[in-house]
Amino acid sequence: MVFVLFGLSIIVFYLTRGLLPPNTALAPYITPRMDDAAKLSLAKGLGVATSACQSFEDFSMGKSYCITPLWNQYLSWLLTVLSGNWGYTLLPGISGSQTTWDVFAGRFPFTAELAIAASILTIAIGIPLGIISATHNNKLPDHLSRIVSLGGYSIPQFWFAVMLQLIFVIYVNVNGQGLLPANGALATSCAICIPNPGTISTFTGLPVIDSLLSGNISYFWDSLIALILPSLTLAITSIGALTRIVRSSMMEVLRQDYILLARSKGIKERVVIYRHALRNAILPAITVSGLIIAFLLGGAVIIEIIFSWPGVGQASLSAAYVLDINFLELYVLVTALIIVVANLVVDIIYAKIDPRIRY
Amino acid sequence: MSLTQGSEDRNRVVLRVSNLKLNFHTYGGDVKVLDGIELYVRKGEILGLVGESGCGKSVTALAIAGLLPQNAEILSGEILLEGKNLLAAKKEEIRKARLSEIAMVFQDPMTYLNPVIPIGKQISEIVESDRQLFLKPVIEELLNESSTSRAGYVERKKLERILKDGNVSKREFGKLAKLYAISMLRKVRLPDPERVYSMYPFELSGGMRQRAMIAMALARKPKILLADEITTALDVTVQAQILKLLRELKDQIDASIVLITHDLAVVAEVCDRVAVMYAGNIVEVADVERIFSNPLHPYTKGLLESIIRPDVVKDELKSIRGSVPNLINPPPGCRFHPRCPFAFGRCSIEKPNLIEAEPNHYVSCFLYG
Amino acid sequence: MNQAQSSRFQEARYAFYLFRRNPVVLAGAIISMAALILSILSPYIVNPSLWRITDLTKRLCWNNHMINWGIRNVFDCGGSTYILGTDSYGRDLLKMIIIAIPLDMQISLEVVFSAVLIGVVFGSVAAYAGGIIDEFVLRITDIFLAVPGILLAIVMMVILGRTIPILTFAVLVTWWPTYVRLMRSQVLSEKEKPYVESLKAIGAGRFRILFRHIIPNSIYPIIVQATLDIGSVILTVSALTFIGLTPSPLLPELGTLASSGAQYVFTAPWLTIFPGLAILIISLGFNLLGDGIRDVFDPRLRR
Amino acid sequence: MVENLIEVKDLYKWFPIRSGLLGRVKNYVRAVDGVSFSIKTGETFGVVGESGCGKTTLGRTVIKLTEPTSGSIIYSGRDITKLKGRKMKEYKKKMQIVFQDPYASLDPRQTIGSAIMEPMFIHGLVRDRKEARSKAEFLLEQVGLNPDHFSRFPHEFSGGQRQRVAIARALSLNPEFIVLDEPTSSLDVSVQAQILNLLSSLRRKLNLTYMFISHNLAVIRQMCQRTAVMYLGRIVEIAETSRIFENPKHPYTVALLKSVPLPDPKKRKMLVSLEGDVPSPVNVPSGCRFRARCKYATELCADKAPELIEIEKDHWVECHYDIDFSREAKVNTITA
Repeated sequence: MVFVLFGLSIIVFYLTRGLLPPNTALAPYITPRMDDAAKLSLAKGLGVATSACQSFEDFSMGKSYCITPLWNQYLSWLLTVLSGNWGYTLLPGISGSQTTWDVFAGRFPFTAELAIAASILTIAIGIPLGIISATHNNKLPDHLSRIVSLGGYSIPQFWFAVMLQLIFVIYVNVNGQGLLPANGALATSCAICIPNPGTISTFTGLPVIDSLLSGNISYFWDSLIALILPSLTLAITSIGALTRIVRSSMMEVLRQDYILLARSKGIKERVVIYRHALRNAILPAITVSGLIIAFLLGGAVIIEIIFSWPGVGQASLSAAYVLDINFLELYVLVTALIIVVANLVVDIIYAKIDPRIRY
Repeated sequence: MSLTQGSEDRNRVVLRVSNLKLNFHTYGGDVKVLDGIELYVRKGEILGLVGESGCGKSVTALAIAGLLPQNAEILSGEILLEGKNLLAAKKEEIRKARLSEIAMVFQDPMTYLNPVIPIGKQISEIVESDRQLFLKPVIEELLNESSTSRAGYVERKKLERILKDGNVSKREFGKLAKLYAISMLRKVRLPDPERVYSMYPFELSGGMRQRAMIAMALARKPKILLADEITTALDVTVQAQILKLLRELKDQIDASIVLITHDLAVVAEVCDRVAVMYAGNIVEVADVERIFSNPLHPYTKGLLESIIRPDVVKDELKSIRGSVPNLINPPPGCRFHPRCPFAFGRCSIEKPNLIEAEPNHYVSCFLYG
Repeated sequence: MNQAQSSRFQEARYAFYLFRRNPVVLAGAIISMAALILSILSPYIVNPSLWRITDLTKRLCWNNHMINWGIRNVFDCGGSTYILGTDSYGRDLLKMIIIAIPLDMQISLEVVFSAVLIGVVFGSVAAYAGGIIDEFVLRITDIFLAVPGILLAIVMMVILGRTIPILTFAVLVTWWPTYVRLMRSQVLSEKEKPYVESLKAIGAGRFRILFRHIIPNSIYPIIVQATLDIGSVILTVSALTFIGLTPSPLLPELGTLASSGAQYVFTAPWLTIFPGLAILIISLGFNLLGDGIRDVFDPRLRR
Repeated sequence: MVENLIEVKDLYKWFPIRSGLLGRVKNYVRAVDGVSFSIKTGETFGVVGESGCGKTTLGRTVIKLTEPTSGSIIYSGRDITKLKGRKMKEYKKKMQIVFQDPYASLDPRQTIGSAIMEPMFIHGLVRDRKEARSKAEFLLEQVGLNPDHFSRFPHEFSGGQRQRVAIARALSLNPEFIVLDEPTSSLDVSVQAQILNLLSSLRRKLNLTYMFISHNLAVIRQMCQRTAVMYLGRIVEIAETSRIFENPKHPYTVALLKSVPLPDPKKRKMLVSLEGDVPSPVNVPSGCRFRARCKYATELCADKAPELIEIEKDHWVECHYDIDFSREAKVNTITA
C-alpha cells in the first residue's frame, strides 16, 4: 500500500519534473515581489538548484551545473510536500494568493460528493439490475437489462452529458425553465469553493449533507437536484459494468450445486436468491468496486468540466494547461490514496462475507 | 401398465412414477433421457436405483423432486405422491412438497453446501421458513429430546405451553429452530453438534458434511428420502459409517428411502428392493436377493458379472461389450439390443414392456414374454 | 486431416448456434464487422484530405428536412443535401465522420493490441515463474491501477505534447495492467490443471508447456476483454479529445468533432449528436460482440 | 536383470504451507512421511489407502514428478534422487504415469494424435512426423482404439476411451515402469473391467512393471501381486496381496477390509469398523498415528511410534502388537 503510493509519487514526479524545465518546479513558490536572487535562493532551498549555481538565469536555462540530480530533487520535493508545503496556486482567475492546498481542500468535497452520489447510484441500480438479468436469463428482462447495461457501458459520457443538458434545457421545460439545472453545483464562483457561504455551516464539506445538518431544507433540495444529472452521467458507465459483473457471477452461482440443494429444501425462491445466491455472487462485485472507485474519480474530470462542477477535476485541466504541477501531483496522490484505502476496505468486507478467507 | 396391475399391495405404495418420458434440449438435438420410467416405492423400504452414469437415475430423482433444469421437457407421465400427481401440481405446491414430503440428499457435499452460510443455519432456515407447518414437529422433537436428557425441566413446560397455544413469536421460534437443528445434527451422530452448528462447510470433513446434509433432509420429516450417490465421494470407512447411519435412521424415521447408486455392493448392503436402469429405462425390478441370485435381464446379468469383487480373483474380468448409446439418437426398440448377446429380430423393432416374470420380479425383455 | 476438420467444423457450428440463438450478439458482430470494413474502405468513399477544406459560408447548416429539430433559427444553406448537416467549419458532417472512424479505430486497435501483448507476456511469465518476479510485476500493476487514467493522460498530453502517438501512449499506460492481471490469473488457474502435470510427466519442458499449452488455453478471456475494450478505448480517447486534448480542433476525430459542436449544442445539436452517436454505435457493437464471445467460449456453458 | 526395479528408502515429501506477506513457512503437510519399499521387475505393486493418505503424492514422488524432501529412490540399481536435467530426462522416459481423471489429463485443445506424438518429439524418438504418426496409430490400435480417431479432440471421447488415450501416450516412450494413479476410479463398472483387462494384457505383452494406486480394494486384489497399505503418510503394512486380504496384521488393514461392502445381499455385515475421519496430515498425532481410531491402542502406542517390521517372510507390519484377528468377523473368503 505504501509501496503503491511511493512508486506512484516517483512516476508522477518524473513526469512533471524530469520532463519539464526546472522553472516549473519553482513556479508555485514564487511570489510577485521576488527578485532573481530571491528566486535563486528559493530554488536552492527547494533542492532544485545546486549550491554552486551562480545566477538565476543559468538555473532557468537549465545549465547542468546548476541543476541537482533528479533523485536529489525527488527527496527534497518529498520532504517539502510531506511537511504540507504545496506552494501557491497558479490557477487562473483566482484573486489573491491562495495556497494550492487550500484550493484543493476547498474544491475536493464537491468531487467527493459527486463520486459518492455516483457510487450510490451504481450500487443501487447495478446490483438489482444484474440480479434481475441473471434470474430471467434469456428472457425479456435479461435482454432489456443487457441493452441498458451494455448501452451504459458503451455510451460516451461526455455525449450523454450534453444530451441530458439538451433534453432538459430545450425539450423538457417548465415555464421556459429547464426542468433540471444544466450546470454547476450551488457554489459561489470559486477558487476555494464554499457552498453558499453563510447559508449553511460546514460539517463534512459535502453540500448535500451539510445543508441537511444545518436544517436548510431548500438548499438541500436545490443541491440534490443539481447533483442529479452529473452523478447520473458519471455513474452510467459503472452501472453498466457492475450489472454485467453481477449478472455473470449470479448466473455462475445459480448453476452451483448448493443452489440446487437450497431449492431442494423447499424454501422460497426469494430466499434462495437473496440468502443463498446473492451472498456468493456479490463477492466478485466487491472485488471490482476498488476499480470502480478509481474509474469514478478519474471520470469526474470530464463530467466536472462539462457540468461546470466546481470540484478538483474541473480545476485539473486548467492546472495542466498552466503547468500547476503541485496541484496535479496533489490530485493524483490523493486520488491514489483513496483508491488504495478503498481496496483495503474491500479486502476487509470480502473477508467478512466469505468465511473461507478468514481462517 | 403392468407395474400397477401387479400383485403389489397398493396401500403400501407411497410414491409411484408411471410412464415418465422426458427430453433435454441441447444444441446437438434432444437427448431422450427418460423413456417411460415405471417405478413405485413402498412405505418404509429402501429402494435401490442402480445404473451406470448417464442412465437417467439422477434425472429421475430430480424429476420427482421437481428440480429439473430449465432445458428439460417432460413429454408424458405421472408422478404420484400418495395419490397426488406432482407433475400436474403448481410450482408452489411442489415447493411445499419438497419442504415437507420429498427430501433429497446429494453426492459430494462440498459443492452442495453453501460455503458462506454456517451449517446450522442451513438446517434451521428450513423450519423457520414455515412456522405453521413445523411448529408441532419441532416442539415434539425438542420435548422428546428433553425427556431423554437431564437438562431443561422449565424448558419443557414452556414448550408444552407453546404447543398448546399453537402460537409463537418469530424470534422465539428462531431459538427453537436452532435447538432443533442441533438435535438433528446430534441425530446424524455428529460430534459436538453445538459447535458444528456455527461451523462453515469448509471446516468439516467429507463424512461430516454428508451427515450434515442428511440432517437437512431429516429436519423436514419427509415421506420420501432421495439419496443420490451419497457415498460415492467418500472413503470406504466413511462410506460404511454413512450406510450404517442410513440403516439406523430408516428404523427411526417414518420414511421410504430411494438410494441412487452405481455401486451394486452398496445396494446389496442396505437395500430391500432394487430397480436397475439402463439408458433411460427401468429394465428390471425385484427384491435385492432375487436380483443377485437370479437376474433376468441380460443387462443386469452383464452388470453383475462385471463387478470386481474383493473376495474373488479372476483371470479375465468380464465386461459388457460396446458402450452406452448416445441418447440423442437412441437405438430403436430395446435400447440395450446392440450390446445384448441374446438379441433377436423383435428387439430392434419393438420396445419391451416391464412385465411381471415372477411374483414381484419385473423385467422388460422379450426373452420373458 | 479430415477428422480434425470435422471436429473444428463442429466447434464452429456450435459457436454459430450460440450466436444465432442470441440476435443481440449477432447485431454486435454485424456492427463490429461494419466498423472494421468502413475503416478500411473509408479512403475510397471520402477523400481523406477533405477535412482541410473549410467554407465558413456554409457553417452550421441543416438542410435535411427528414428531421425537424424544433429549434428556431436553423440555418438552411441550400445546395446539395447534407444528410447530417455541416459543422462549424462548413464541412459535411457525414463525410467528416466517415473520415474520423478509421482514426479512432486505429488508435483503439493499437492500444488494445499493445496492451494484450504486454499482458500476455508479463502476465504469463509472472504467473508461471512465481516468486519474486511475480511479486514485482504485481506491485507495478498495483501502482498503475491506482492512478485515475484520465488524469494521468491529461498530465501526459499537456507535458509531452498533444499528438496522436502520445494520446495513444497515454491511454495505453493505464490500460495494460488489467491485461497483465487477467492473464496472470488465467495462467495461475491453468497451470494447476491435471493436463499440465501429465505434460510434465512425459518430460515436456517449461517453455513448451507454457507456450504450446498454457497460453493457448488461457487466451480466450483475453480475447473477450480485448473485444470489449476496443469500445472502451474509443470512449476514453474521444473523451480526452472532447475536453480539448486534441492535436487540432479541425482534426476529423469523433471526440474532436463532437467537441467543436458542443458550444452550439442549443442551436445546432446535430454537431454533437451524430459524432457521439457514431461512437456509441461502434462501442456498443464491440461490447455486444465481446459479451457474446464470452458466452460462446464460456466452458461452463459447454456440454 | 536386477530383481528390484525400484527401491525407495525413507522417502519424505513435506509440502510447506506458506502464509502472510513474506510467504513464511507456517507448517508442513506431511504427505509422505518416511516410506520404504521396493518393487520387483515385472510385478504390479499395489498401494491402497483412503483419500489424503499420501498415496498419490507417493506415486508422483517415486517417478520424480515432484521432488522428494528427503530419502532416496533407486531405479534399477542407480540412485536417481538427485539427478536433474538431461540425465533425469533419460529416466523420465522409462517411468510414466497414468492419472485418475481422463477428462482433465489431456489438453482440451490438442488432438489425441498430437497428444500421443508429443512425447516422441520431446525425447527425439522419431525422425519425422510420418514416423511419429504411424507409431501413434499403432499405439491407438494397441490400446483398442480406432487409428482413424487420430485427429479427434478429447471431448469427443468417453471416459474409458480417454483413459485408453492416456495409456497410449504413456506407452509412446516405451517405458519400463508405469505408475497407475487410480486409473479406473472415475469410470463406470463395465468400462472399468475393460481398462483393467487392457492394463493386464499390456503388462504381459510389453513386460511392464506397475505401481497401482487405488482406494478400491477389489481392484487392488484383482490386479496386484504385492500390496502396501498406507495411512496418513506412512506404509502400515506390506505383503503379498493374498496375504493382506486373508491374513491382515495391522488393525487399520483389518478395519479397511471390513468396511468394504460385498455385492452379495446374503453376506451383509455391520460394516462399521472405524469411527471418525483420517486426521489431518498437518497435525500428525504423536506416537502411532492410527491410535486415535484404533480399538487396541495402549499407552505404548501414544508414547512411541512403531517401526515397520517383518513379522513373517515378506510381510511387514507397522504395529507394536501382533494381534490375533481371527476372532474378528471373517473378512473375505476366496471362492474362486
